[in-house]
Amino acid sequence: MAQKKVIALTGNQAAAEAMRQINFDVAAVYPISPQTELMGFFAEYVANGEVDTEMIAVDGEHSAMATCIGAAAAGARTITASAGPGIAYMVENLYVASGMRVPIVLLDVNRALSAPLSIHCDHADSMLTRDTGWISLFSENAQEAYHNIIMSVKISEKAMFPIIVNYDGYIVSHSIEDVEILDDETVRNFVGPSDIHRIPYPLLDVEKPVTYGATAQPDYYTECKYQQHHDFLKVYDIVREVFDEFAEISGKRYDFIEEYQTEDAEYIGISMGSSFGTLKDAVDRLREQGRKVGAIKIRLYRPFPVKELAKALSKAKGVVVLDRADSFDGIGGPLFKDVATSLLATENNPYLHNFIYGLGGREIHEEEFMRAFDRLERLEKGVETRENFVEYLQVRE
Amino acid sequence: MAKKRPIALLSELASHKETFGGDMPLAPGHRMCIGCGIPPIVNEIILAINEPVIVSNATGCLEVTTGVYPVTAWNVPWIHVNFQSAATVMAGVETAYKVLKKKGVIPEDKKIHFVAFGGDGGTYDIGFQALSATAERGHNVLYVCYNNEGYQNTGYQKSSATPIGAYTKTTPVGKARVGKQEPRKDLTMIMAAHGIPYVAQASPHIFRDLTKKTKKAISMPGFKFINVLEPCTLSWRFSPEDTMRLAKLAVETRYWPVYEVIDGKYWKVNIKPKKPKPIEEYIAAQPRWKHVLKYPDVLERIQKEVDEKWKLLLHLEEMSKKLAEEEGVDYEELFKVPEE
Amino acid sequence: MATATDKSMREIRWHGRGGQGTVTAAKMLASAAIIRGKHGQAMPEFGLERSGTPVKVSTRISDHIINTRAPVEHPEIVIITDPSLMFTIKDIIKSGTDENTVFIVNTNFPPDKVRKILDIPNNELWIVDASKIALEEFGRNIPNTAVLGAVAKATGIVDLDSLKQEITEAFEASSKLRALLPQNLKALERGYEEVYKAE
Amino acid sequence: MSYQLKPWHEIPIGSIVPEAGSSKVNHTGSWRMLRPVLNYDKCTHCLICWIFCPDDSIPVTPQERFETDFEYCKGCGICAVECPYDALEMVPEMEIKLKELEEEIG
Repeated sequence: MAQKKVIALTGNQAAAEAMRQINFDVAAVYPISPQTELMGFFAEYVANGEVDTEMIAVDGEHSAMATCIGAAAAGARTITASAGPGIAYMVENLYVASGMRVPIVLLDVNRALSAPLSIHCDHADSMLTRDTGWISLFSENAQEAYHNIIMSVKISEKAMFPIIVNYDGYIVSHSIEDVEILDDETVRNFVGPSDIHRIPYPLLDVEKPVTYGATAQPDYYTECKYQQHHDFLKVYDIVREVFDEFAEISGKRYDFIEEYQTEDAEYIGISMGSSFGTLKDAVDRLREQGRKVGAIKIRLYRPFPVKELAKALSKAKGVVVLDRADSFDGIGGPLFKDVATSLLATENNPYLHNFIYGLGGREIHEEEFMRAFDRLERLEKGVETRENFVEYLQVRE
Repeated sequence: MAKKRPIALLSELASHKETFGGDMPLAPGHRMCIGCGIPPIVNEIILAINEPVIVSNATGCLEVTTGVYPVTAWNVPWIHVNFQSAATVMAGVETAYKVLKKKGVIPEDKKIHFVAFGGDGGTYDIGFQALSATAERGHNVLYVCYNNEGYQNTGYQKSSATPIGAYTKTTPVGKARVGKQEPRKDLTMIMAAHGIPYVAQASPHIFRDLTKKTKKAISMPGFKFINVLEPCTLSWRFSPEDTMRLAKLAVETRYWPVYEVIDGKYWKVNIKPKKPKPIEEYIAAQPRWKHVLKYPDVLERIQKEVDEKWKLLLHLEEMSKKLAEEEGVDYEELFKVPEE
Repeated sequence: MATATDKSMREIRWHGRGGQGTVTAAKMLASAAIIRGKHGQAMPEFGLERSGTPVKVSTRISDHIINTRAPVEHPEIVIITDPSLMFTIKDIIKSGTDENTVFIVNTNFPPDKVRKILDIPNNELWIVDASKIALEEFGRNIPNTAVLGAVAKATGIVDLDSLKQEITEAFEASSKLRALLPQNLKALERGYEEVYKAE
Repeated sequence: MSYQLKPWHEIPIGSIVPEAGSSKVNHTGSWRMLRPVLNYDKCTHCLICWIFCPDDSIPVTPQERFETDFEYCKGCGICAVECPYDALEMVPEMEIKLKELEEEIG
């Protein structure tokens, strides 16, 4: 077991610490709040020679991802980070990275999208990445962000897919909390050393010239995409494997989802990211009132934990999905649709409701989540009615 | 039978071909148009480099016709990400090389060169931001623009490299407007203004010049840029056999001066046609453009642009010589290719 | 204020101005508690601040893991690091407080004036002239370390030694701040000594 | 197209092409309408045609040029235009094909 110590860190500091310990080969950086500070911390490590990383201050997020693809295809261990509009700007290249099957770590310090402009947290940016073929992990706090980044390197390289680690802008990125840090050697042994042959076709192996990014005509495009689809489904096992390996060095065992008081719960709330702690507090308060409620957090967002979620919801009467982004489509938030789809494979048919909350950094209190449970229960019991699956939890009338 | 007289430089380039299993760097079987000028540019450049080369490519003619799944024409490691990123992708590869050398993953004595190719659309327009930034950061990359003065891969739309009066699908010739209204952007000058170690203009027809410029470029650390005119048989609408003839005529009419710039401050015009051919001859050979012969005002604008640019270049050359003298620098020595 | 589910929870809210180190002080308070094995959290509420705009920070300290990420609504302790805020954002400062809320104010005003401005006739009130201390010790109005000393004395949430340790580590880690460490340790101590409880 | 279409599980991951120069399976000679016919008596093996050939269809050694590779030659005619010794002539492919046919039939 590793040496561990507890120190006070912000989410961005914890992420920078993970980056330092991993000692990435290449980091492409471009400033955008609330991610900027992270790369500032990391730049200090570079400036002080505490890492070997070559940091490239590129001209924008589109170039950041293009640079990462070049570096990763060359054979280097590569990372970049962004937020909100920056993620939107790099989306074209996210598809290129996953199609080329290059391992890259992208930190998404979650931020809302314009307009109106907001530098604050919601998950709209991450929802742009959900169909890009990247693995995606959500972090509740700085501790999980730190752990997720360390695990992400290994997951990404084993799966040969790029990976996104999400943590909430400001709420996690700029808040200080107690974080348990592993020692450098343990982390470095866990991720393994740099080597271009970590990937099957490194560009830098000039003796074996390969072509990356060919054009595929209709006779091949489908086969290329089917292979990507097939291999992405293998990611579940790889993530589980890495979670297990990580438990051995850290003593912390993670799963695709985290269940809280769901054993006998009739009504279950589902959220991702930093609001889950608040949701757990809401559950505690309702439990004090004798209500049978529980909560589930989605940690592995892509590929979506369909089976695990269906099992966890198999006894529920009602489920309220708490989305930190809207889809503006009359059906519900992105997470709501994921949850609803997961339930297609289950015997029971719980009542589903969807609330949008926390947009553009709107703070969320346990009382508001308690209200979401109340509404769910009354809808399920037929005491109240609704016009849509989706409602806003916090809006001034 | 005629006596065997191989040109020494071509003989030397031909011997380098063995590195690629006897083929050119760009193997046959690619789907370029009949008579395309791009493959000779690529081959002249890569054959001029006697060490391993990794290539990145912007989306465009060269890219869509050479790496068509499941086969590739490339005999060197090659990567294409998208339209605007050829420079920055290569920056990523080059940085990976640098850091992995530092970490001992790549042997210290392993020398690799990094070349990016983009058309004028991917270089002058959509890729300009990434190009400029990569130049500013000084990555050890040679960027080559094969400039066919328009978006040929999408069927000939105007780019900022398209000259005044030229027909394109987005600048047609009509009653109200005669082709493109604005003069072409001078990207070579803009790149020189970056103050990077080496910037040049070249023509594939003058292979001595282009291969020499390539050798010069790769001998200097940092970002280098070569702008190569590439007459496009398809969109300029001349017969495929005339590609190199037009590449030559562009230089002879001073429409495409071939010159080089060191550190953004020492300029040298490499070829000075003693009796420059009239621009009309060059224009008349291109159905995309020859309608301007009927419009004296447009023709005059074209000639004026060509003459003024030529004069400016000569002045810059003179000024450079004086500057070198003042600084005690050997002007001629600056442009020589160091021994390998 | 201890919450419904965690009796050991201490909830603090800071009001200051951008550029005066309020966010840093709030983080240092949480860090100092973490050094002593407690759980801590400090969450700034960021607007599009530039220097001078009002800043609000929540700090929580507990024996147990802190779940909530909501800002502190009902603070047990309110710390005001810039006295002018008492006039400009009194409603924000007072929101969620009651007669049991403890106020710690950086000001050179006498207590009765502060009570009157904030309309807190019976609350526990501590006063420290932290700006004066800062100006005397290092010539700039960055009162955060002196305020931290006052908080340690007034609340007992953290001990002075933990704060000293935290400040030392934080300042030594920064090439920019290293030279100012002795002055700031002095300010911390003076804040602790000079803060007084109003009648 | 002269390659076998492979099933999805036999293609390298990431749509990467690991066989350099594999485009040689495409015999682009089928595009040709005109054929460069070389007059060996005039050819000096200067190699100018080779450097300008867009389709790598002129086999050379550092000293010598050989017969055009008609598997790939698209018949652009650049070699004929650029040859300083007029050693190449572009002849319609159909004429040659017809002549060959006549010779075969007799």
